[in-house]
Amino acid sequence: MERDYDDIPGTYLLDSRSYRKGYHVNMFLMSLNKEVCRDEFSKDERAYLDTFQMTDEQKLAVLERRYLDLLKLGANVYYAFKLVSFDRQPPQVMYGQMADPRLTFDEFQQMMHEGGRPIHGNRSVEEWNNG
Amino acid sequence: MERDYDDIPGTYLLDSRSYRKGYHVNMFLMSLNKEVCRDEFSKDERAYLDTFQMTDEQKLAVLERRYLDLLKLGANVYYAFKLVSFDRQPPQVMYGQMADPRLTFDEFQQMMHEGGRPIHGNRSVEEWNNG
Amino acid sequence: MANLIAGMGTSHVPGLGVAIDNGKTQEAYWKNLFLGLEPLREWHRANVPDVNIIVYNDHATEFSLDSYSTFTVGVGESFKPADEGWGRRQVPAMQGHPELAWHLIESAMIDEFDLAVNASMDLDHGFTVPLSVAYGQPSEWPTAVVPICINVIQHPLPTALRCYKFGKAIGKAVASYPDDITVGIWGTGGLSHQLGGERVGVVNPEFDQQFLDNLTRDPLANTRLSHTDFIREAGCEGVEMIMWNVMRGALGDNVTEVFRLYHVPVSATAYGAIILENKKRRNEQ
Amino acid sequence: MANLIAGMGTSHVPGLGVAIDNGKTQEAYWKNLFLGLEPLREWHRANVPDVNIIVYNDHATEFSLDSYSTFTVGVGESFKPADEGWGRRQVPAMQGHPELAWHLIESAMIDEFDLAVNASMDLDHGFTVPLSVAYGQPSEWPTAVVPICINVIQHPLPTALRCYKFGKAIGKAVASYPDDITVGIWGTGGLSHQLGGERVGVVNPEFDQQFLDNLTRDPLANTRLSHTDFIREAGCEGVEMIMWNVMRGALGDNVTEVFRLYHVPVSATAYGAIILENKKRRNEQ
Ligand SMILES: [Fe+3]
Ligand SMILES: [Fe+3]
Repeated sequence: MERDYDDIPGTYLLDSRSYRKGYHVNMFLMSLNKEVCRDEFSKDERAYLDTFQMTDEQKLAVLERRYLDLLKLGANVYYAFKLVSFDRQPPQVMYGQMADPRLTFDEFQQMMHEGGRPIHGNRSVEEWNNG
Repeated sequence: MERDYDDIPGTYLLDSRSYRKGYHVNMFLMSLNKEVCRDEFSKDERAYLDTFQMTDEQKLAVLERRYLDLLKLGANVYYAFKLVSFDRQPPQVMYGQMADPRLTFDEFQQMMHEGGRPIHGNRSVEEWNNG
Repeated sequence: MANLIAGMGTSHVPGLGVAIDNGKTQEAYWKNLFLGLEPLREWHRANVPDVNIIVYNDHATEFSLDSYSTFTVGVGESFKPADEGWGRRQVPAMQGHPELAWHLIESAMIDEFDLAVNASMDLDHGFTVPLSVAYGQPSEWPTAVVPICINVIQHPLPTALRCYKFGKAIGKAVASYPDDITVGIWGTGGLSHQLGGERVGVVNPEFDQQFLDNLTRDPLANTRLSHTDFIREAGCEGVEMIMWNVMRGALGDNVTEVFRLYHVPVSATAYGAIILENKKRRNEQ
Repeated sequence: MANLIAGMGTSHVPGLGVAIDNGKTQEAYWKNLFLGLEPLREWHRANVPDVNIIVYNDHATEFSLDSYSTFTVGVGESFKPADEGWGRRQVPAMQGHPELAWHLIESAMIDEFDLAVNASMDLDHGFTVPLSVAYGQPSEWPTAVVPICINVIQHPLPTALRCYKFGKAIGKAVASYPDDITVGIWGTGGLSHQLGGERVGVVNPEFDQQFLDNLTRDPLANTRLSHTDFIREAGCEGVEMIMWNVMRGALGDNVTEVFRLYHVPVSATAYGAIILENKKRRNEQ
């Protein structure tokens, strides 16, 4: 079913569609709140992932830390942070990786220092296509 | 704080007052939903109870299966059922024990067969005192 | 457009499940009750919707003092019978209907109902006993379900009126569901019962029958009862009847009562059941 | 009678907590922001209520897809900082105020808010960062708290109007609380931010400043925004601003803005803070 926010570009929110698609990957990410699960995951990432009913595509995206793909496969960004924290990385690494075009840590910091990504031109897919 | 149901006789409901008074005893009772906890409790009832922050009075009432006292000490009847089930007893044993005057299993069944406890005379403490 | 065909109210006393599971329904204690339930089961054989929305309450099984929501809608793909203290009841798993559940949540949230969403809740006797009452012992249940758990244990509870209004919101959501499916709605729990305290075993047939009469003829009368009215008149756990208001609210203003049973005792309670067909549906036929 | 003295809005970006915990507030990245926050901290030093009602959201910490409620009120005696994936934040435990929490629940349920009650939830940065912003690094927090968790992550969310109305119900509950205590209310989260997707890093100062202006001058304007308005204009996570509507709704119709700060960037977000004193209180002095 279509939603009135579907034309907002580059935006992935947790609704009933992504909820169902991303249920197991999000529950995996959620488990990293627990130290005992983080320990399991450190020992053997693949083996730990195999205890969740995730698709292979989702597992690979986790293993390869492809964050944008994770969102496309149903993960929510607040859940995805758990993986960034697990890696002891600053979130800007994830932000830069997801940005289009991609940005390094410094480039992302620079964009934010200059006031962030401007809203003008970023409100709708139509604006993007005409941009 | 008084409530408008405080004058209903022989009735113990779960509200903010009993919630706070009975929090730990109810959480103990709730734990009996889990087989692993039932096993622990079977092995050594007292030792298992000591893992909960219950008062001694509450622990004794559990050990001695004094159900009416349990309600007076903050337990809710739906939680108390877990203990009855643990003992593999029919609920009528608990019902009869709580009734005033006390009823045996057969007496309780008999009262119910005759239509249950009549509402007349049982609506308020005042009716009880005048009964 | 989904079509809400009818509503059922039924008590959900655990003993009923025990009697069915252990083949005791022909024993002296149960015989008359199950004889009385035959027309209800007959109706269910002739009227199997695609989905039943089942309004029930959890009895210190899945939800506890630690975390209790007023209205919880189950969006799981399927649901297991719960371990309530004596192992899981040996009945089939319940297939969910996430599409309808989410549609209902999205619709009712816009109507200012503040719902909880749950994907993993096990379902206790409050849910599984009504299924057995209606469908007996099939190898799998004939319909998908949307479980709606109402807090009727831990005060403050939703008011009787709030429950009725929630039912209205459910009815509206069903009517706007895009797929052409048939839906039933069940309210469970009640009638008179008090399970704890010195007054244990209270039964008030006049109150119960009036409540049943009102369901058909004057549903708003049942929304004017306070929790204290229910507790005083029908016992501490009699307040479960507010769940029948959700069922009634979901139906149209005009209903036809096609079944009623009132029987004392089942365990420490008064057993009641009712089936209300949506009038609109009759006219359409 | 309890007295609601004021409301605060503040973003709750985790980076702020990291900067405070690690003594980085005088570093180049943070210096101007914390200089700007000095008057806010000054106000808090002079205005310590008995209890703060803190409206926040959980970030996949305590609540997950398995079980999510719209409005959850914490009735615990105390609350721990949560492990969000890197161990518990080293800040003092938060003392609850179960009496006020239960009073609020009992009052708002009668007003048809369908609340969830929770005694054991750990509190994540959404809750602990605002405490650090206001009170720095004390050995214990100067006030008790009533945590109110709002679902602003898992759609459908409560509408901006529903949040404002919930605030009204909270204000009414505080006004009818029998004890003579002082109370503050905080809305947290926001302002512009989008943390995921190709559009990550969106900031819309015009929208944010208009939202802040409306809080003081025309709070109902902020209740007419749809979730899609927030998401489109202020980023996917900018929708957290609806929590500020709860804070604003709890205050009276007339408020005095005594502090405002708007600063870009904090991490990937626009930081905003505001303090609104209830006019009634000023007149009484
Ligand atoms: Fe029940
Ligand atoms: Fe947040």
